[in-house]
Amino acid sequence: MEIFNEGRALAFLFVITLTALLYYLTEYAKKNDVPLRQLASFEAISEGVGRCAELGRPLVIHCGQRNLDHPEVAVTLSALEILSYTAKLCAETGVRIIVPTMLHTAYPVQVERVREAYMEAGVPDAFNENDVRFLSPHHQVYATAVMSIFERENVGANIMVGRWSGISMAVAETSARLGIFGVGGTDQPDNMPFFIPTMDYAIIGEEMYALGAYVGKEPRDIGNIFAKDVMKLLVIGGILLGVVLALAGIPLSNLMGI
Amino acid sequence: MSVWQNKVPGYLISAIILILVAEFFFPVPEVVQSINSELQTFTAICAAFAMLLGSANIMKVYGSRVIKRSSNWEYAVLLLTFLFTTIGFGLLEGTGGIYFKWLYNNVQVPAAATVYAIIGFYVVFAAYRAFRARTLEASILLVAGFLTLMWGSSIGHVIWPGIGQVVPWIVDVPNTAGFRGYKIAVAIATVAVGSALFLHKQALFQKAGSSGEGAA
Amino acid sequence: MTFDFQKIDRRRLLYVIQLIVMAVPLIYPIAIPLPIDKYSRGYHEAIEAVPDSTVVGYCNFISGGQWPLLESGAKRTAVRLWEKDCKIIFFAFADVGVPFIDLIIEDAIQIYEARNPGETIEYDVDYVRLGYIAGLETGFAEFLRDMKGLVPNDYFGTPTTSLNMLENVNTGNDIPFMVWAESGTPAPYGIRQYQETYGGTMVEIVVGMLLPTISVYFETGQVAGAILGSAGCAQYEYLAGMPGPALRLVNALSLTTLMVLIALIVGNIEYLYGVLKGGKE
Amino acid sequence: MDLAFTGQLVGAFLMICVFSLLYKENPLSRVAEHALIGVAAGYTFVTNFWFIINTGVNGVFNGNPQYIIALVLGALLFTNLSKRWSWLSRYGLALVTGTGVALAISRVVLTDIFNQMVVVAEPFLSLSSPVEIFNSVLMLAITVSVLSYFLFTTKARPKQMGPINKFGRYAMMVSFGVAYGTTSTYRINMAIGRLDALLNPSIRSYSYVMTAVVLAAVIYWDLRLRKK
Repeated sequence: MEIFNEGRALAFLFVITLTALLYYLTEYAKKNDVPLRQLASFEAISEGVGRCAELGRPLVIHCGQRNLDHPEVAVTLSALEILSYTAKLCAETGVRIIVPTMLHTAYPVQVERVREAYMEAGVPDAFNENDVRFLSPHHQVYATAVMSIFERENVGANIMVGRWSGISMAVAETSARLGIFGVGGTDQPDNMPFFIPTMDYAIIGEEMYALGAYVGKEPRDIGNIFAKDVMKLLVIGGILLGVVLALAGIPLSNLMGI
Repeated sequence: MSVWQNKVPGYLISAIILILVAEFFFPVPEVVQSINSELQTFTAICAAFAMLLGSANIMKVYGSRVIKRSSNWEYAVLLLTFLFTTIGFGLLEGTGGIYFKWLYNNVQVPAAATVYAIIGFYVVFAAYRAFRARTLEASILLVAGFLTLMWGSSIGHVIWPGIGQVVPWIVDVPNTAGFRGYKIAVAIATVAVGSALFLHKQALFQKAGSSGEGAA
Repeated sequence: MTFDFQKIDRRRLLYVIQLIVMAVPLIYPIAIPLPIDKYSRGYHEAIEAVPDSTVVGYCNFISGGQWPLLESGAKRTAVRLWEKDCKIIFFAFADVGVPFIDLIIEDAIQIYEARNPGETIEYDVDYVRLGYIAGLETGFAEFLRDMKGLVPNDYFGTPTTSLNMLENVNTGNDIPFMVWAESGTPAPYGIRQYQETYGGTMVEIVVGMLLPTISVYFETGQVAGAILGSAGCAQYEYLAGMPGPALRLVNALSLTTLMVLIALIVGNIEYLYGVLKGGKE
Repeated sequence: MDLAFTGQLVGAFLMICVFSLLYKENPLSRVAEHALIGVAAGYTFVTNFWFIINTGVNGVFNGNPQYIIALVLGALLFTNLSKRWSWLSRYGLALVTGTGVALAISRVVLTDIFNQMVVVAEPFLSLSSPVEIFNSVLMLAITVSVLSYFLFTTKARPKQMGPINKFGRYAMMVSFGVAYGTTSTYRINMAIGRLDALLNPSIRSYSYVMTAVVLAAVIYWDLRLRKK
């Protein structure tokens, strides 16, 4: 009997390596300092909260369009970390935070995250449950509703994290048109171009996941970033090795068993 | 209490990840396969409940607007009327009912599609106002976008026939390669989040680090 | 405040111009040259190459907003296949796709009868409808393995085992040609499950945005051809010799795209002019 | 007037109301918006309700008693409406999230990592023309530099890599440009599709009248608001 399903041994090795690295590099980060490069969007969030505090306007943050039961849930989890961080900053500075959402599975989690941030900041009573709003699971309806929140509530900053599809254009453009300070992006390429001109700070691709870790600054987050960096270097190495092998006439796919 | 609140749900996640991932990599006994298939049905049912919760929340949010007579509460009444009418027909007639389908086809479909269509108008205005060659990066984006748009319009081919050769090259070579790097990075991050959840090093319900490691 | 008004007015002015640019070609037909791309040509050639009386699978995902963009190609494909005496099996893996199958069939029959006076299209002879099938990729794999087992009854409740047209059809091997009409997200699983496993010919009807996805499979030959958005529909209308509504849509698209290009140029000239003059914007 | 024609007219009216957003947000666009959210929420409720009944509840009575677990976990999600018991909803969410993450891990490694590595490397097996060499080398350079752009620790990404990262960022801008082109075309196409539905010969004259009425009303409201 085979040990692995056909063509999946190397993939298993990949997952195991990444998991092991995650574990050991977290331990490493507990004892050692791992400096991270600057990430403009990270500083931009506190800048946005600061602006809202100065102007006395509310801040809007939304966690994108991927539900927790979707295979691509990872991006939403990062978005939730950013939500916690932002909510805490808002609670500390007395900025009203509005969290519109279209994610029926993440909605309860979002309520908990914001409630917890207010508790940590020592102002549990300032938390208004109605400011975490499930607007609609339908993209288009959500876009209209968010656009009217922008116009009616005199919003000061708009933070768009998580996965975004077509409506990002409408939401981001409306926020830019109203002069709302914008930080945002998406992890998939097709709608990224609309964030680059409309947002004050664009979050490009994997930066979204990294940002989720930057806001935590816990060893586990640093370890996570470090482990991914090592994996990326391994993949780059793998590609270069593949090129050398190809020049020698050996296809990489044979070697990988796919 | 905190064990049941944090630890157990966390272990549940790890167990589910372990059993589903195992089926992908290893030849597993049939009993595991059938457990996995059941798990996916369970998830579908659970997700349906979450959708109901979402609708209930809409009722709650707009209902409280009516009760408190907050601004624009009249629209909330309208919304709730449509909501309960739809639910009424849907429960009485089933999803194939004439009136239920009428509401879906003649209210939701046209209105929702039009909200999408409005984006088509923003595109032109954004082209005029937002897409400017402020930096070298923006200029590159602009030129590539301009050529792709020109290629998509039959008039573009009349203005410059060479567009038929240039754009396919851009699409096939630099574009594909750029996306590839981008995709690999995101894919690695996806696996990492999964592994972190499995190891309880990623928070789901609470902020990272708020209850130390091991919080799910 | 005055600055604000200026901004808003310019915006509205652009909307009005855009509305006119879009609407005029929809109301009054105009002639703009239409280049034929390799995807539509491949699509047309693949359909013309289908042997007479072949059993064809037709899976529809098109719905809602994408419908006006793709309906023309979706219907004309069915007409052209019927003209070759093909037997079409309609089904859907998205529940929203089901009501639109009605529209495809009704209109295709009308076009067919207008083109071929005296001939008719009959249920269970020229086509059958299987309705909605759950399960996406796993569902499709099972569908191709044992169709009648997975779908015991057709859309109207008749047992599939009693349908004459399906008498000798039960697996992917019995369906040599597949039309895959998608709308939004690409579903390479169709290719994976049908083309890679059973080796039949596959053509796709998709929105133009999916060009990068489709081109990958087109180059490898896994997809024989594709209708890409309303432009593709217009090209197919021309290739198949069945004029229709897509031409006016694609003309409107061409003109509006031209407007976007002009907006990009004007916006940037204004910006550069401002920079040269030393102002901010 | 039959049901279908009335439907077409109602649909057209709502479309025009939504289009009036282009002028300004106004009472009519709000009517359309709230009607849409109402029906959409109702539709979601109904379809999922019947799904739970048909798959879950019927399943329990027809040989799948284990579905009772799913029903209980699902029902527990509603504890989220209470502060005290909301932690009970974590069990349902754990199921949903665990399944999602697991499916992602299995799928992504092969399709988005390994296959992508292979397509970068394998063109080097058979390089026949200068164009092919150029294209393959360019693709390799872009893929690697974009990937290195996404390195975040300074240990993995020393300062000397600056130019490579910059090249990666520029290359990504080309991709974003192409995405901008194709996505914009699609959006415009959607707008044209809606307009074509409004200009459908069977309701065209009604559309004109309704557009005039809605526009007049919207401008009237706008002027009144400005006076205030």
